Amino acid sequence: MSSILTHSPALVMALPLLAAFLTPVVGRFNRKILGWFISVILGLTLGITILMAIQILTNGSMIYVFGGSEAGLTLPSGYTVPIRIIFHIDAMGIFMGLITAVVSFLAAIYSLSFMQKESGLEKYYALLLLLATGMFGMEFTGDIFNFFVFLEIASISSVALIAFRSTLSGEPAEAGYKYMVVSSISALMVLFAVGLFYGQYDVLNMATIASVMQFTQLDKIALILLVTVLSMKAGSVPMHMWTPDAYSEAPAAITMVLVAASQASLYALFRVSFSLYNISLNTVTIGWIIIILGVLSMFIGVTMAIIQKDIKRLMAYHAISQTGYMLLGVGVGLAVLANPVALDSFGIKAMEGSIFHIMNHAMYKGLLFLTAGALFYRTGTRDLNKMGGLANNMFYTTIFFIIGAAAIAGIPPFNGFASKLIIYESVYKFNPLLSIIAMLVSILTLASFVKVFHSAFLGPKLEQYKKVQEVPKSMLFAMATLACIIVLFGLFPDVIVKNLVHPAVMALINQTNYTATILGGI
Amino acid sequence: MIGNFPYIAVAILIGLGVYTLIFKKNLIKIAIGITLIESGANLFLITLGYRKGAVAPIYTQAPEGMTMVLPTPQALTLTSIVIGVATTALILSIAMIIYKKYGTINTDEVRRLKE
Amino acid sequence: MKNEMSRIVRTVTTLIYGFIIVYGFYVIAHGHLTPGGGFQGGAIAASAFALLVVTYGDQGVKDFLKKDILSLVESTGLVLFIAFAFFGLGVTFFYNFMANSGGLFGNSAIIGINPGDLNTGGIIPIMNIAVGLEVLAALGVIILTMSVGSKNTKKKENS
Amino acid sequence: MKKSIFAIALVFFVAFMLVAAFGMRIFGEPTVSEMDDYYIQNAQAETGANNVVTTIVFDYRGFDTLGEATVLFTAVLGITALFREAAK
Repeated sequence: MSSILTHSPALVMALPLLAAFLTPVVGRFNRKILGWFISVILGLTLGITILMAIQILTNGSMIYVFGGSEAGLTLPSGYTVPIRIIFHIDAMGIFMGLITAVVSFLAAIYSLSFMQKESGLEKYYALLLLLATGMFGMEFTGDIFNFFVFLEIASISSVALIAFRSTLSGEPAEAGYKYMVVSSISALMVLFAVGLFYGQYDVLNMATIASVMQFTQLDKIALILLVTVLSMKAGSVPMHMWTPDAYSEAPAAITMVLVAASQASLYALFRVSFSLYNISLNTVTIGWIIIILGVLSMFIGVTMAIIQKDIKRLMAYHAISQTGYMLLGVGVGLAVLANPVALDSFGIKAMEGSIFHIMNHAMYKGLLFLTAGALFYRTGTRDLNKMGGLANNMFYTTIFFIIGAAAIAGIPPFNGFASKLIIYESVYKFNPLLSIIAMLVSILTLASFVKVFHSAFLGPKLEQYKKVQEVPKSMLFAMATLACIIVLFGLFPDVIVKNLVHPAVMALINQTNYTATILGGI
Repeated sequence: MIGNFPYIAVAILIGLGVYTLIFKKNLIKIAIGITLIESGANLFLITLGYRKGAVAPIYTQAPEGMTMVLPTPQALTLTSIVIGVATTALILSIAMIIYKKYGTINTDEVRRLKE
Repeated sequence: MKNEMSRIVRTVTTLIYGFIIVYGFYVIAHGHLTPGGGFQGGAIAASAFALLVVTYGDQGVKDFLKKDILSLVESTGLVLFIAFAFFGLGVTFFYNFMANSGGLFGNSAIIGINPGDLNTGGIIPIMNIAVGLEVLAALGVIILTMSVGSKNTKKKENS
Repeated sequence: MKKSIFAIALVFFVAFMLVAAFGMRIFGEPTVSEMDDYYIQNAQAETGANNVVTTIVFDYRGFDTLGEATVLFTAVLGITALFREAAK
């Protein structure tokens, strides 16, 4: 048991990779068990991730040296610089890892019946596994070049999955093209930043760079490059054009995983600004830049969403506006990082709210996209004007939609409310105007989802949807688990915040602890 | 000034790549722009690893008494070149699919997803 | 429009494509001694496939380069690569357990400049071969798929 | 209008790159090279291979190469998925 735990970072990465390599071979023999084989593998990965989470939350962050003579030996004898690739998983990394594991497992279950009629299934499942591996790699790695490689794996597999349905019509190919251009530029700029760090400090490990950095002119350029490029990948406003196309053209289960993938780049943005640079740079300006990005994302996301008529594009714009909440919370935390008094009074609270919001957003946005997929699965259309009166014959999907819509709008018993409340309180202390804007956006979100609920579910039973019946069990199971998680987090938010979110925030804030685990306190 | 000529070449290459990316309308030209940026980034990585008057870091029949070049950038550039191949192959095949479905690869006509 | 090349090109290709593949495998096999390795050698061998596809068109090459065999070779290369990474799991993932261990590829090299002994390098030569196979087959599949794909896009144009 | 915004952004970006170019150390004189000296001195002893770059690619940073072979595998999957014939 303990040997599985020490090697768990490698297993979490290697298991889905091995399965992905075997999928084309397994798929050729018999297609039926393929879906189940993938779901079992992702279930195992989820299990290992939960094991790691318990281990990390009990006794500190976990290190794994790839190819080293011993899992924990980071520095070769007599050298102050690590020479191998080191996985450095702290509370924040495993927090994101849990989201990725849950979301990819449920996507595999959901696609068991959702993708039944599609051809080329083994390619779809292999790409889903590779997307999950890419996201795990981005969240767990402690090495910036390794982060670039896994960012590239996640981008290419999500492009291939977005363009998966391009055999039928041209739009998925165009959405895939747009996303490919965006992720190529961002990956190459990350590579340029890696070159800047390597050129000056001849080291690739993030903790070592953080301890050795002298904030020269080049480091500021690398910071600006990384912040712009990673917020572009996370879908914040000035560069959000790819999000609506990518989210609406991808199959529903993949859109859910894509939401978690853009949150992985958001995590990378936090990792760069907190663990790599921390108090050294004037955090006020960077904090305010992220706050402005957040407020813009919130506002433009929701105003664009109200005028949409395609259900998935509407939800995609809401995803942008919800990313704005996360940016707002962490921006406030970053802005006050320098003065400890403000940090303790509301800075940590704001960051807790926004990081908790990342988990909640992944859950209820995933549920909403799955319900949209269920509607598409039965009615074959995503256009709200054509839908109507589906509540009578798709009972469970309606219930799940109500839970998801209530959670996104921040209605009390659900998890959206819990994290938004923390953000409102703490941001109000920092600057009342920001939290008023946040509340206004939340009301607009509620308004647009009431419109969706009315046009898709209520109203008379339309004749062409007479024979529509409920979606198959595997899709219902995926949606039901998400709904339970949402309700569970909504009822006991403080349990989750105390022993899952708070350690994550602490892991982000104190950089000395981050560097000490690798360099042994040098 | 002479010391950082290679980096100026990198800046020009990346600038050209970004220029083609922003101003060109043809999908294939945008793919070429991305390859330009990619070669600029690779050139930047490789030029970081040079040591004046040093030899390739291979011990088989190496010349006597010579210092060796930094090996890590070569490993990093090898990885990023293969990634470049993969991204370019994928972008070009998506452009082919778009041409197959829309009959044109000019971004103005392809813009179906307007709103 | 017969898209095959002229007679000169075809005879030259039939002569040299074997040597290109052999040279590619030489670069793969000697990856840990001479400059090169899995990726470079695989790319050289895949250039022989590209040469064949260009001269004979993807229909003419159909019997020699079958796509499902190539994807099988690709999967075996990758599984071989990750299997040897798993074998090191006794110590850590990707641990070079065969280096300086006397067995296959186990001799320890003479430190400093030496003529190069093929039987050194632990798991590095095996991984070189695995990655060489993978890159060879992957680029082969890409060349074949894109050449087939680009052909019927022309039909769409005049329909 | 859009063209001029892009033009300004491009000029700003190239200026950005040139500042980075002039700020970087002189070509050919690496200021710090501790990690690479470790590779040059110890690669032969630890792995037995002569080509130091291949030892880095496959042994010291082997996980990068696994990730990168996966990138190629993903690209092949993506392309074959794009060009597959539609479901019957």
